[in-house]
Amino acid sequence: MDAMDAYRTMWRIRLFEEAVEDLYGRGMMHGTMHLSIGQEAVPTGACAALKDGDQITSTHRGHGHCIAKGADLGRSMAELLARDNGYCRGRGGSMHIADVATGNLGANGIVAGGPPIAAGAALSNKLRGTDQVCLCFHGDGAVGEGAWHEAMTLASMWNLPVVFICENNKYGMSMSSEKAFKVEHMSDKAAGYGIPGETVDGNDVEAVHEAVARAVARARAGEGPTFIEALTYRWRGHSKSDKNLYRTKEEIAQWRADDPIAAFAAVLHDREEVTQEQLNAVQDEVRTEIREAVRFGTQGEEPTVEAMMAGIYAPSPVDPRPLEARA
Amino acid sequence: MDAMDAYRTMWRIRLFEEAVEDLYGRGMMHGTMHLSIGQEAVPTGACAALKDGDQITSTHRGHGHCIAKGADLGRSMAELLARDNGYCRGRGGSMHIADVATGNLGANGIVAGGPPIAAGAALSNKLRGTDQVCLCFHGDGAVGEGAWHEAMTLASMWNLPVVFICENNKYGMSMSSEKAFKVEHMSDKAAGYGIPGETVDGNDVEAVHEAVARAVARARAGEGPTFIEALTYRWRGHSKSDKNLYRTKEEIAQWRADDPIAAFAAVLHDREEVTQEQLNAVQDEVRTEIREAVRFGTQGEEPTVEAMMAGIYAPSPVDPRPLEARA
Amino acid sequence: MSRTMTYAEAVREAMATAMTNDERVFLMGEDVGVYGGAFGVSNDLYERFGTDRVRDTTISELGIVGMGVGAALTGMRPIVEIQFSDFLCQAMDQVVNQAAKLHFMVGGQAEVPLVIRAPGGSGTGAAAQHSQSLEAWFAHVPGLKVVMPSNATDAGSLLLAALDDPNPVLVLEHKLLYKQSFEVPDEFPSARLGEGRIEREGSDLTIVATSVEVQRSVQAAEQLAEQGISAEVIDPRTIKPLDVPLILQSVARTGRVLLVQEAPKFAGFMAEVAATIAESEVFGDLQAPIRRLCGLDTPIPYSPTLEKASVPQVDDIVREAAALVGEW
Amino acid sequence: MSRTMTYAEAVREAMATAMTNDERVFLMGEDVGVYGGAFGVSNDLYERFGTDRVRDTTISELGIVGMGVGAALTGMRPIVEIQFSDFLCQAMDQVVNQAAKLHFMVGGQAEVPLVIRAPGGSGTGAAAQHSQSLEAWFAHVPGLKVVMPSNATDAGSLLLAALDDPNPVLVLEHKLLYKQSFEVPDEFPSARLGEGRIEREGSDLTIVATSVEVQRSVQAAEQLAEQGISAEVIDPRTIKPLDVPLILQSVARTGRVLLVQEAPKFAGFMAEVAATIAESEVFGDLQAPIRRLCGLDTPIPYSPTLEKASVPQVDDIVREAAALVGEW
Ligand SMILES: Cc1ncc(C[n+]2csc(CCOP(=O)(O)OP(=O)(O)O)c2C)c(N)n1
Ligand SMILES: Cc1ncc(C[n+]2csc(CCOP(=O)(O)OP(=O)(O)O)c2C)c(N)n1
Ligand SMILES: [Mg+2]
Ligand SMILES: [Mg+2]
Repeated sequence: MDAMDAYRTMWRIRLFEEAVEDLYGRGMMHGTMHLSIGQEAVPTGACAALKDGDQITSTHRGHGHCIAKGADLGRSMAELLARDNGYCRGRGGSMHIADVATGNLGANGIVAGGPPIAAGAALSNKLRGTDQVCLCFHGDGAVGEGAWHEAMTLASMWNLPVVFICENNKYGMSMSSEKAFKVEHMSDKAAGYGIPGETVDGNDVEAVHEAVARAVARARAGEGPTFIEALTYRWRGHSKSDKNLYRTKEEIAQWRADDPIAAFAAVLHDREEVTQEQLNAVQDEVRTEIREAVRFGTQGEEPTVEAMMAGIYAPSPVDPRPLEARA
Repeated sequence: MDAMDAYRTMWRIRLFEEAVEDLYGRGMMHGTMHLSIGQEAVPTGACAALKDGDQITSTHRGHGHCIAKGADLGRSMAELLARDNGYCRGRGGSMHIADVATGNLGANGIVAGGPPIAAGAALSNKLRGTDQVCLCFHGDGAVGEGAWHEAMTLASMWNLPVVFICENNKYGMSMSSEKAFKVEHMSDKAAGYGIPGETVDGNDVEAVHEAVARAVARARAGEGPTFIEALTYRWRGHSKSDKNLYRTKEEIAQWRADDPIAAFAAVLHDREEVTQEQLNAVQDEVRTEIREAVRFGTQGEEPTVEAMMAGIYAPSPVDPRPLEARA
Repeated sequence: MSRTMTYAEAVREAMATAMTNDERVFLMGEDVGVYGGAFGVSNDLYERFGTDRVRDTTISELGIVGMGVGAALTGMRPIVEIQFSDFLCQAMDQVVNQAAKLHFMVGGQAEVPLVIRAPGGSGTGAAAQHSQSLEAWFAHVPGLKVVMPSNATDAGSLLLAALDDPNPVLVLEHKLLYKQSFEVPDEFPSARLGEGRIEREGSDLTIVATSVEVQRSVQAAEQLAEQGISAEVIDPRTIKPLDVPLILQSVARTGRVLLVQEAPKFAGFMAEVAATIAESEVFGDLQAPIRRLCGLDTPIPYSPTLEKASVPQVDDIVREAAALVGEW
Repeated sequence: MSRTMTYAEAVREAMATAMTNDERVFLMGEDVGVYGGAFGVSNDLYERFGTDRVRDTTISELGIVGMGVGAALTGMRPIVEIQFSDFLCQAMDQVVNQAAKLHFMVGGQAEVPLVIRAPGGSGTGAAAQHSQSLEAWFAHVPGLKVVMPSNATDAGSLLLAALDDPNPVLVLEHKLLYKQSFEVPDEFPSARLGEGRIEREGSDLTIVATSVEVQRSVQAAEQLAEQGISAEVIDPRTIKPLDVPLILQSVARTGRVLLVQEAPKFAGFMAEVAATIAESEVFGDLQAPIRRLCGLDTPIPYSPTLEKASVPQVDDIVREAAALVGEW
């Protein structure tokens, strides 16, 4: 992992989401919003363990995964602004951003919608005889879904090249994962599927990276799936409707003090001897990128109903013929 | 557990199913057929740990559960014969036999259809403040379903009075559970839900009984669910369509040699000093009961379409009024 | 006497009333407790009734509907909230194969008095997986009843009626209505599942509409009145059982019918209404072909412009109704 | 040249052809390997193509359809077999919220060439959870295509067409047809999804029927011919997209239409066909009300007598058709 790249990625995520929050606040974006501010280290460290051609599946809280996997900020922002130059031409929005060409198989509005798809991509990798690996991001809450269980079961049975990364931010909406799942660590669940499980500090980008890199290497070597739990925290509410009644101000403050970006900046400064100026420069450059992305987005065209209606089905090689044309 | 009662129950199940097999063979019964011959010790030992008012949920392979929970043989046989005097008035058949009055909440044609319902009955027991316990029978194959996982998760979170009994007969249809689930014992999965798991010899009716009795006591004491794996074997094919290609003749022969009824007869004879005559008498009495059940069934009326159509909804306290009668 | 309350408040009040009057009633769902529900419907109920009766669950729709079935079978009257009706997809087995069929399959030995509440509909920018109107599926399932309240009074009355019914009832609420205020009588009038209502009387054509399209149709009818067209608006309130006599009587009178739903047209619920009319004795009274005005046959898009264009708005109803009356 | 084969054999041959010609095609499902599938459809395919391409899964319908989606997204052409179409309930999220919508939601960046095969229908004594005809649900989902082969040739041709399509296609086979033998041409003729067929020509009324009801309708037409009534029978073959022109053209010609399906009537697929006719330009050509003959609005019962009475049989079709022609 290139440390400065990772640092830049974390800022891209943070500032992208701050811009999104601002645009929503000013009524320039609509719909719902799930921000991952505070969780940047997980997608950053995890995606840095992938190589070109590897895939990810993402979640409703997916901006970070998307950016870490290399999505274009402008097309992402344009999508959130519901423009025709967005990744999904304004049809998908935040919960459906995908960049299939680069292996980002998509965010998902459905909790645990991704794990079976990730397992399927991994099966495809295996059948096609490539060494691609699929990385499946999901939340702690997703572990309650049957879909997650079925994906884990099938992936383990077939020893598929997939890595499940549980971003444990302590809550599925308001449900405490500690109360919901009677295990000390979510990673304790891996044993029930006969696969390795590991818990890492999800606010330590290097720790995430190392764990995921090991898991990806295992997967690439044909040794099957791994389940990684990354402990982190979302600073913002679940979405706009959240009044934060299920957690304390103190808890939030405590986790905010453990800012993954600041922590990594300190590491870079103290260990790698990166100067404060260099660090600031990254932040400034990213700020410019984000401003540019917003401009790209706001300048996009409105999508049209005609194009939308033409985009429900992929074109078939043969279409039904008019009655006259039939034998 | 009254040993002679248990012995009788096992014979009831065995001979009931042999009669069913015979009736099918002679074209007197239709539909599909899932026999549990060879597995009699599990429902017998398990249900003997229950008291009146306790509930069970059952499966597609449910004759044994049903009989062990105390169902009337005549009404059961009548149901399989699709008669109006059957438990379900000919509407349900083998896969839907229930005896709700005695707490048998029903067989289920859906693999893992039962576990969420069992958890719900257990929640109801808790909310109503009774000391009832619900016993949930399911197969090894059912563990692959998301429904099973969700039921386990919710039951464990809420510490509900439910006991999950996995009848591990080594296969879900043709899928080997050893190959499907990468754990040494299915009961190893319990830890992932933070509940106790135990594996017992499912062909030893006393071992099953003891394990289930402990679990029922835990549940009654408010200590939550237990997962019990009972190792057993189905002698017959999955259903009529089964050509037994996924298992060897030797394996079948070996398990048939471990006949749970014969084994228990030996225990009764050697330890309890029950004479061979007494044992034979039980078998003879049950044979008479079964003959009587078949007679009861074959003498039942054909169900009518009118009654069926009147039976889709339970009667509402208020019905829509004709137009004239409205304000 | 009447008062003003939102649709969400009406649902909440009906749940509170039911829980107060009947200790068998309880509520279970994702974030229905301290969070108050994704749309604030349950709000403070957990404080009033405690966490035993207002239960936060894991994200496990199949599991919680199944638990509702088990609890209903054994003497309780559960209300299960599904956060978005789209997630009924997760729970289909328990809704369709279990809840709906159990009474039948066991020959009447058991009842499943389970109420499932789930908000449907578009209009909030929630895109394709959070905006569907899936009522047609459930209307096709023998053993279920399906309710679609279009205003706060009905949201209360129909929920209470659903809780009084010994059968599984799916209550499809609408996200856009939750925050809307309505005039509501002091007590929710008692309702009967299967009785529709003439929302507005008229003589030139009959508009049958469901859920959020009812008020759009009424607004359209007001504009049509200015053009000299008198539109009758019918709200079936429950789509299963459907109040066929009410619809046929109106169509016999007006001779023209426009069917309005938010869901995509193809194989939607209004197809059933159209077919029922087309095969009935009022067929001969029709002075124009039956007309449906439905959502476009598309997943709901994210863009607000596209989203709005995807489902019938007031202007669309006015245009179609006018064309229908002008026709033939 | 032609030959005789069963419907199940036709499905198997089409799968074998596709797997031989296209290495991206593979089959996955419960017991599709050594067991040969619950209905013997895949039989020896695992021996011919190996366990990599004929994959036995755990009992996890949601998981395996989801894996099909993931594999389809990344360059494969999976066939997922669901043992009974009733178990699509378990997989609805992946079918409806994922497979059907993905191409749309990502703005066309991806395709989901996934084929799901599932047998529906009653007649085997399998009771309420193993006998449903759920096509109406899927017809209502934008983004899906839905195929219902009514004979062995179509079972082969339409499956191959489905595998050539870049969209998710649900193939609803019928349990009762599997073992039935048909005359089949040496090669499956190429088919287009969305083209129906006139199964039998006639002039007094049009019968539109799906799946197993097609042959029942043809048999009924033969009996009707003896009574001097000439019935045209149309098999839409794909219900989504639906061949509307074919149906309307026939109805315009005959002036009478009987719609026959096995599924319960209320909100079933034939409601859409009825509505389409009722709102079309052929409305004025109708000489009698549209008539539907459908399954009773009941879960499928176990008793063979009740089961048979629950869905349209040949005699029922004859009776309804004769009444329709006698009417007005
Ligand atoms: C099937 C389904 N059920 C419920 C929801 C509503 N929902 C969206 S996000 C969420 C919480 C998810 O929690 P978690 O998996 O921990 O992810 P986090 O939001 O914490 O990132 C819920 C309940 C949904 N989108 N899909
Ligand atoms: C949801 C669902 N999927 C598939 C089936 C078909 N099926 C019926 S029984 C069975 C095997 C069940 O295996 P297991 O749970 O081990 O029970 P056993 O038959 O061994 O008693 C299968 C696949 C079903 N009935 N329901
Ligand atoms: Mg979380
Ligand atoms: Mg088994």
